[in-house]
Amino acid sequence: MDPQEYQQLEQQITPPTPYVKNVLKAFLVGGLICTIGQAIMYLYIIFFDFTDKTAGNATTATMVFIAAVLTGLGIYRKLGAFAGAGSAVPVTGFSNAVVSAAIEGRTEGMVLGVGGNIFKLAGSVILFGVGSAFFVALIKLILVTAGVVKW
Amino acid sequence: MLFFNFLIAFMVGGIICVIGQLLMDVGKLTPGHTLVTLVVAGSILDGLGLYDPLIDFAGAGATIPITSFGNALTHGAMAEAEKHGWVGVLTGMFEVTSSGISAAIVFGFLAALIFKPKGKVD
Amino acid sequence: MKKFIIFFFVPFFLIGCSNEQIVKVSNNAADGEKREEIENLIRDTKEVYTGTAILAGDELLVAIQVNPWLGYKEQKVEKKLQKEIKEKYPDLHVLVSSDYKMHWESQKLLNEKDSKKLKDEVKKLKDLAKEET
Amino acid sequence: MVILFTSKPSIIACGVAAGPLEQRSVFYSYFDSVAEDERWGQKSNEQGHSKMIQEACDIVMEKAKIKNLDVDFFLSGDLVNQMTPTNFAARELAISFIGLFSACATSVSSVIVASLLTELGASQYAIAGAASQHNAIERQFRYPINYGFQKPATAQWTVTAAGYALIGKHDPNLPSIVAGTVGKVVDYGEVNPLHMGGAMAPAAYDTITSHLKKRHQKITDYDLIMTGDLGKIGLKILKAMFAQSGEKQEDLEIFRDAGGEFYGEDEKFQAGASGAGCSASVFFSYIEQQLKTGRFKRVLLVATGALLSPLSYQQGETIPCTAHAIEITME
Repeated sequence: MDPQEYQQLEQQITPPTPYVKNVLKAFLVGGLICTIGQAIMYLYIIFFDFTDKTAGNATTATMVFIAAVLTGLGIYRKLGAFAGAGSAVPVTGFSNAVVSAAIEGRTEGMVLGVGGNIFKLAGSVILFGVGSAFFVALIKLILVTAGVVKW
Repeated sequence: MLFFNFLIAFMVGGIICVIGQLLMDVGKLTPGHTLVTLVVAGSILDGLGLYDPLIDFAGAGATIPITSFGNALTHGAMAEAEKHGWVGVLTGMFEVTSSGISAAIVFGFLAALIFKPKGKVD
Repeated sequence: MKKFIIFFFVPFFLIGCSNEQIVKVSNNAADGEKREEIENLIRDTKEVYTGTAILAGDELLVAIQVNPWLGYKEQKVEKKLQKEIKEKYPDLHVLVSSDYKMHWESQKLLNEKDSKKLKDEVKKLKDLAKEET
Repeated sequence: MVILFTSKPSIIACGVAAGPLEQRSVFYSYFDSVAEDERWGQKSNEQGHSKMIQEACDIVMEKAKIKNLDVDFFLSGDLVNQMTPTNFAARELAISFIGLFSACATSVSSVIVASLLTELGASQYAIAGAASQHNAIERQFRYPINYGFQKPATAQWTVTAAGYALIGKHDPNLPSIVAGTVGKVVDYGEVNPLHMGGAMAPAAYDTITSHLKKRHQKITDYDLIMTGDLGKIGLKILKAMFAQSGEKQEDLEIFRDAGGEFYGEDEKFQAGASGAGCSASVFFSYIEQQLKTGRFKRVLLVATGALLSPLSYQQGETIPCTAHAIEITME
């Protein structure tokens, strides 16, 4: 049996990815997390001196905090196993990536373990976020300077 | 009417997550690649001036997904670039902040002090 | 699955049909004509479903809530209305805001009788609205 | 390469130590000790891993009523970088030690080496086996334990278990090792580290067919052919490969997989168990005891191993795999 034949056989037997089920789960859980975010945002606006604009940061921080606790308790892992992108894409998933890596590094000490590992998973998100922000701003500036678009 | 704001947040947030799920399942990307793709997408959308209307429309549905992280960073960089021109693109990089990152660092550090990894299945 | 679809699409129709606007202007304003005109200006902005105008001396705060499905136009609607009111009353310090905070707080101010306190509150809200992240 | 052990070294005693989650294993009742704490009271997972290995070896020696000074060789391996848990356990055991790495196939490769040393007369007693600790391994090969990500149906759960066997001179009342096959490294181009069964099945097929051919046997000459940790899906693939090569459907029932059966039908574990401790803990408890009671007369134990590292996977390499087999009989 050559590798190509084998891969055919393997594909026949391997159960297919349940696309529809996964998409539905991601939609429901992702949507629910955002709805909770929306509720927290309204709470901040109603009970504190926050506006639509300024409540965003407080909401994000609160969501991150909740996700950090859930990660520590091992609940976010279960949620992630169920929802896939539904729990990974919201900022709570970013929190999960950072916090889980930090907890894991504890046995190697605060500096080398926690410090060195905390961005093991989330580091690429930060790198590409900052990097693309730089290039997008640069391109926009060039276009504005050339008079193609306005700010 | 408030109900519809929640409904829109739910739907838009859900749809962004679905895009992420499709990137993973159909595009066969790792979670890391998926998140990076979404962050860059958020950044580009902001460059095109489309992310702010999305936030106005969907509220938390647009600010909670990781795409808003790219948006926030790009926003900061562009605001500086608008004010200070070429230098601003660089200094903008030091101005940009994201509450998500700072919060995650602080809580991650605290969690590391409290919790231990446990290999539980359920 | 069918129920699922209905659940998500019925609201589209519901919201598409209801065109009832709730516009309130604070009673404190002495000038009745001004009140009516401001009210009409808000009513003419079709995207708005709730508008609250608080008039305190020369301070005017217009808190609007844009139809959720047209939320993406929020900034434009805000600017348009701001411009309209400004043109009509150049001597007023106007702020049109679609922010939920403004909407929430302005409801409380509708029946505020003390004009001094009202003016302070409006100023405070305007400062809050200008705050960036 | 098939080796015949004419002196038929015997499995004198076995010891299995497992973690708390392994209480859910269908083989639970065969294990010698199950810990309450997945870290064995140690500070780190790796230290707990080491402690677990020591405990399993202590059980082996206790059962055989010997001391560490009586043991000539300690042959073992695990999946952590540079096998430090095994190395540290060897330090405590103070037995001449060779570390072996064949990933999850170490449980059998160590027995082959131990049998060779026994056959050679160099060893009176040799402890052979392998171990894995879930937290330490997952962390190294995949994501932090508390990171939430979706596992496909092909994913397997790394077990926390250590299985060790004491190999000594032939004893007619005990299960004896009559032949062993050292597998080649086979790579059919699988790249998905969450589909180990699919990557390893060809290696198992290759090793089993070579063994049968050299020994002039059919699969039906065995009471059982048990693979290490192909998982439920990997085992199906292996059976399909034998079906394609002309084996009868009813004969394929002879194939079983330790990993696939380990946690029963619990769907939370997806395709089943994996890890070096998976095959070791099943082979050196359940299988050994079934051989002793005479339920099985002749078994072929095929431990499979995926020889990847997180680095090789990230660099886009395919997953090379191997499988080692031992043929054990009971007179």
